[in-house]
Amino acid sequence: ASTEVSFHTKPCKLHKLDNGPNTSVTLNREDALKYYRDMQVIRRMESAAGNLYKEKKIRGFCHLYSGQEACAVGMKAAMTEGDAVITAYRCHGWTWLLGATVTEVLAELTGRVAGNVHGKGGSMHMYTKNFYGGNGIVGAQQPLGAGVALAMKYREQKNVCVTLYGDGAANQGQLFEATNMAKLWDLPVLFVCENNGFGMGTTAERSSASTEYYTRGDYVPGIWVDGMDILAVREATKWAKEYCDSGKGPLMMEMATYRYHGHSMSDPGTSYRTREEIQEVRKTRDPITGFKDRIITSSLATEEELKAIDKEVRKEVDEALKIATSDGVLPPEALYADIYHNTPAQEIRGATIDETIVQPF
Amino acid sequence: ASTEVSFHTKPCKLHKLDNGPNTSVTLNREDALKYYRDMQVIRRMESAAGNLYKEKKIRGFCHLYSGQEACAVGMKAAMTEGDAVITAYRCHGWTWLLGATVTEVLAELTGRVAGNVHGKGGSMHMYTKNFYGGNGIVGAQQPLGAGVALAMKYREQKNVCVTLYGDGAANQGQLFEATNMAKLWDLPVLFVCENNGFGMGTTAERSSASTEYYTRGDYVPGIWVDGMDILAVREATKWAKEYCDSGKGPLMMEMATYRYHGHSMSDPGTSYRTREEIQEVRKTRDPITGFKDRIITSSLATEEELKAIDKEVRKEVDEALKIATSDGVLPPEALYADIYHNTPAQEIRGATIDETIVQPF
Amino acid sequence: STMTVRDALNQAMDEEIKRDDRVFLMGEEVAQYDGAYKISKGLWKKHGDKRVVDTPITEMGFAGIAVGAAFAGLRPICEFMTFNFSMQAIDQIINSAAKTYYMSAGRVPVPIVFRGPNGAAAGVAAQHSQDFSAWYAHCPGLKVVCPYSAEDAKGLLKAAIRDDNPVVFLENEILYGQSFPVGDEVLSDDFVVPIGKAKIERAGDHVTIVSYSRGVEFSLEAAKQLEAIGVSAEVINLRSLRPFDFESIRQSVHKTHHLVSVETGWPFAGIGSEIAAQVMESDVFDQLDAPLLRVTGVDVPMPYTQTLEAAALPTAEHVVKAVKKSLNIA
Amino acid sequence: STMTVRDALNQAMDEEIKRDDRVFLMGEEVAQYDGAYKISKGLWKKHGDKRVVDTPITEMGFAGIAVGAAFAGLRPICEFMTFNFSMQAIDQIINSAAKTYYMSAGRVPVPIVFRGPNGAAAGVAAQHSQDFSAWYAHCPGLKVVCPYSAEDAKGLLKAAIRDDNPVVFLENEILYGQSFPVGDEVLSDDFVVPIGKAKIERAGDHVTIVSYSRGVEFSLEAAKQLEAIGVSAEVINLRSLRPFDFESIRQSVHKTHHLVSVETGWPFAGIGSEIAAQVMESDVFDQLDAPLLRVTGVDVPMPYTQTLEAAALPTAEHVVKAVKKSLNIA
Ligand SMILES: Cc1ncc(C[n+]2csc(CCOP(=O)(O)OP(=O)(O)O)c2C)c(N)n1
Ligand SMILES: Cc1ncc(C[n+]2csc(CCOP(=O)(O)OP(=O)(O)O)c2C)c(N)n1
Ligand SMILES: [Mg+2]
Ligand SMILES: [Mg+2]
Repeated sequence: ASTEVSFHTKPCKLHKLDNGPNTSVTLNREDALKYYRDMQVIRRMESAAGNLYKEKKIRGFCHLYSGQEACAVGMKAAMTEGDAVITAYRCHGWTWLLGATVTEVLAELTGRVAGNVHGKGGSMHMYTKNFYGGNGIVGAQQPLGAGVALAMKYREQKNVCVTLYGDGAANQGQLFEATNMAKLWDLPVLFVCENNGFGMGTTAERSSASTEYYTRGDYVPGIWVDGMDILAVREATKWAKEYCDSGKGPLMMEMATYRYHGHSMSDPGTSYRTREEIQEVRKTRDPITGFKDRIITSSLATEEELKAIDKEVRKEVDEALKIATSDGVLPPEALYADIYHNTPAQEIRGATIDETIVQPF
Repeated sequence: ASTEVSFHTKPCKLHKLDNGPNTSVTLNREDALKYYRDMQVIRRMESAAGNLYKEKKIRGFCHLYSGQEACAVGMKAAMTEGDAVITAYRCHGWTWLLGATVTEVLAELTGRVAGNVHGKGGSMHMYTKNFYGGNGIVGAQQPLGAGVALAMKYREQKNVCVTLYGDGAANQGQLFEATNMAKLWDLPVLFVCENNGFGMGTTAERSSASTEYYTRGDYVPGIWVDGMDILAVREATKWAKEYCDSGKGPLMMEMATYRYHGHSMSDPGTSYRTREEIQEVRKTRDPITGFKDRIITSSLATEEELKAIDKEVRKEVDEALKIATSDGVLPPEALYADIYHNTPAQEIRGATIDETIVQPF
Repeated sequence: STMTVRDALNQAMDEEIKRDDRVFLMGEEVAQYDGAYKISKGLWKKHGDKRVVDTPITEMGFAGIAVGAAFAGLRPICEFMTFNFSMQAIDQIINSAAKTYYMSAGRVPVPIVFRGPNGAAAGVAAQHSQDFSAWYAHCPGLKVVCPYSAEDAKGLLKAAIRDDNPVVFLENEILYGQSFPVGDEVLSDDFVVPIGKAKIERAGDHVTIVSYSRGVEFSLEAAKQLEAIGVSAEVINLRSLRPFDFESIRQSVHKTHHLVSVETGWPFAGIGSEIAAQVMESDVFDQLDAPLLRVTGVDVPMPYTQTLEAAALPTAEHVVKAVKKSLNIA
Repeated sequence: STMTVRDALNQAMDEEIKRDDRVFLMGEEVAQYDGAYKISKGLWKKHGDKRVVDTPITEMGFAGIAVGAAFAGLRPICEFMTFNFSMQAIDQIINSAAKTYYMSAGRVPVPIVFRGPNGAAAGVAAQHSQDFSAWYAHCPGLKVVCPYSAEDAKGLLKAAIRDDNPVVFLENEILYGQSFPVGDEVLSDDFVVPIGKAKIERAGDHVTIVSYSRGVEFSLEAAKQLEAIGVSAEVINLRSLRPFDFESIRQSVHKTHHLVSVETGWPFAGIGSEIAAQVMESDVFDQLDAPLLRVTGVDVPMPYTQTLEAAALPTAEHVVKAVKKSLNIA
């Protein structure tokens, strides 16, 4: 087996930049296996979530990340200690990548105590150290991410805040406002548009007068990245981090990717695109299949090794599933907890005056 | 005396455009006198307002337009029947240009019945046919103006909505959102940034990561116009209207101009710029003095004729002043009126339950 | 016959778009996708791009555009996918829509409807479950309408669209799929329910239960349970919060002498609070044999997990309990 | 000695910025211009660019940035030039700041203060005169503080900055310039007034007048006028609306048996409404010899012209009138 191999990635398109990330990237065996595994965990975990939803064990919304794995895993691979991430509601994969277990993610979806936030947040609201959610309001995370970056600069950390949003969210005025301040103050923020082609049932073309999302920071430089190629993503993110570290302020990144499922599980996702389109992407551009082929062909790993990983991943997810469907739920008193931090117990009014309760903790 | 003369204007800077307005413009005598008069009325009216404020006859805010007259008068000169205007709180000049009398403007400032809205709106809230205010919330007028343009397109009118905002307001996310929709739907809206160099005490450079406001529609074409030259403004606006009329959708315009007074009358306006800077602009770039010189030099008008106009204008403003300081105020019942249109009289609660009143009209 | 609230809303818009060529619908996913909750199903196919307009996800912008269009004489129906997202646009609703008629001393009417689901749906957690009734009802210049049944939905939405003022029209996602019996008149394309009048959903003698939107469901359920124990409850469906029909409450309490308010929103400075104050400041106070009791949402952000979510919302049982307390029966 | 509210707020921020290097102030014109209302006068000169930050006019954006910085462990003071402009940012205040601690089951505290003048200033008309007390107080997850005097302003702002939760701090532009006597302890840089406790501004026996912010001024004026006719009024300054110190009201009414609420905001679902409801639902109800009466702003958008503006707001005379009605004296 090889230990390190070079690959070529699609070149990044550049906006207001003279040069961009390398198109020649190297990959070692250890990383190859790790990236493969990480993407598979997310894929499997999301499939499990989809099934739980169909079994009505997940309520409300359930936005799956399947198809977009290379974006998260590739960016994470380039992140360093102290870097932060914030995204919208499509957050399961990121929550796991930033330190939660599969059990914590799935149990959050089923609303159990073992969940990342014990069932209080559900699909859209999960958090870990340096991961600021899971935000349900389209666009709100854009200035929030810039704010996290402000804190980094304030503390003179050499870190970035990866601030993710979709092609639909890219039209939110908050992005324009946050970009302006990020540039005025040279905040170390990467504004990353995961362009999966649709905002719910609306194609990018119908929501955005310009779909060149990497240019939409206007005076802020940007790069377009093949978001289906984890190596392109990793390389671009490394480059972007260096850009920020050198004090140049924010950078826009567009990750060209695709979402396999409907917007949320209740959307069949086939009224605004054809089944064939989805199949075509799965066949020709799938981030996991593509990567698998590459690492096998280049002898970084064998089919068997990857199968072993698949098996391991399946087991991990299955075990998580068990807990996610059997664990208990928070006791009723928890309804009244977590309203205020470091505050003496308050009286909280219930549905009637007689159900008023002094906060339990 | 000449009857028509050609002048050269500073060329417009262009963004995403191959050609722009002519730099050679013609002016006839009639228009020359009218523009001069219009600019003088605004200048005098604003001076009167400034004095009323100092005499404490105007309350709250009072944002003067002095220095920016060429923008409004030049744009108005290019407008045609049915075109609409919306602006922010710096609206006295526009209100007058779009049909209100000087009396109506000044009496509104002093809160009298003769005021444009009988004292209900004050300095920031005046309206006439096709003039949608006078809006106190920075940026709110940007989508509102696009909405007026939507109505024009809906009704298949060949008109534009001139939507004005300042260099400070240019950073509002609402502009980004409105621009996107205006472009998606090809709305006939001119987004006009009156760049007077400051948003309150903040220079354009400190509020805006890019101060090239005519480019900040990104994918929407834009032109930079010398906003101190009424002929440049008129020509550019004519050209812009043709652009919209041809169905191409929105256009950004930046008018480079200057504000002589403080932001509002309570701001001395000298802590963030020098008195010399203001004097320098007054001496070298004043829109009225400049225009006056031009039309005298080119024999379109004589010094005496202009003096006669000045006198007439002074008289008009003085007479308006008289009414504005002597007219009555609305009766107390008016407090309860104008809440709902075409609605049966409602009970409106007063400061106590016993002052609850059935709406008088 | 019966009709769902969803169909009633759809019919109301369909008829009004047809009736008045100034009326159009705009919002996220309202056209080609038939609406996130399918309220506008079929309308785009039928009325086309001009009358049913998909917008980008930019609430402040498209609400502002809608208000501007209303300034200029159109009659937009501006859908928020849910009212939670109206917070991004609320400045345009309050400062531009609600205040302009007053500021302009009547020169600029603003005929516009802001509509969409309000309050808690199922399992959507804190950011997607807020109830904005009290906020909007607080503000003069708006009319605030809150339908419960299919009849309400159709008649009040048509009234709202025909109204020359900004109307905030608060629907409820959980009610969308519910069927209600409707009389033939409701099917007519001239069926309009006037804004500002409450409806006695059920007459009764012993206690007045006043509610709106989904609270009416709990109240009616409670009334049934109460009937079983010999308590005759009158249930008032407010239908609109501004104007507020206190007169209907007054008349009812003159008969029943007991009053319970029911809402799903947060208690503090809510609709029940306002009823309490109006009771205090009127002759209703002297008519009461027991103080008003409120049934409300619990004073916490909405949790996700089902048990806690259920515990965060009022139920018929709470209403029964409050009524019993008011009547001092075990 | 005496101190203006402006100086009190300035001192509070100055001291807290010095005390804790995570505290910083951001907002429009707060730095180089010394604040639109000069509340931050001298702070930029003294503490520099990092601690006192001028923002562009983009409320939603900078409020979001401030909240994000709080997520990440800083302690921002986010100034709105006036709270009217907080409507553009209110989604960030409610959905991002107020709900995150709950949604995250306590993982992400959000220590941030949103402050600025709230309610009517003089002559600024409808879009610049809204009072947001009831809106913010409606929402769990926030603390809502409303100082009246210089003592309040200093002690409560310091408490708010030190608080680990999102605090909405509602000032009043007309009070900024007013001087109040202050004890020496107020001048100390450790003077903190705990959030959640009301203050008896004036003890009395015959009637309880409960108010906050500028309403306290009218209430105290009224109390003086009432004294002249032999009525001894107790005036309660709420100081905070969430948490809400109903206990202080309860105790007072147990003594006085009469209650009047005073606020400058709109009446419908306001703070007075909530007091009415809490009275009804507690033993205070039985203590009352007359129903609660509200004194509020008039239920209209704010007009510009002076006479109407004055008529749109409550005065000491209204308070006197309400008290007399409550006590049934001519
Ligand atoms: C302010 C706001 N408006 C609307 C919604 C409803 N909504 C949730 S996700 C979504 C589509 C977002 O699309 P995009 O940004 O492309 O992200 P993707 O779902 O493709 O990841 C919409 C309209 C919301 N949550 N918040
Ligand atoms: C949303 C909002 N934020 C803040 C303000 C306060 N404010 C009024 S005018 C102004 C400055 C605007 O500057 P600019 O857009 O350049 O217009 P100019 O005053 O120069 O005409 C500010 C901050 C406001 N009215 N609305
Ligand atoms: Mg998308
Ligand atoms: Mg300016």
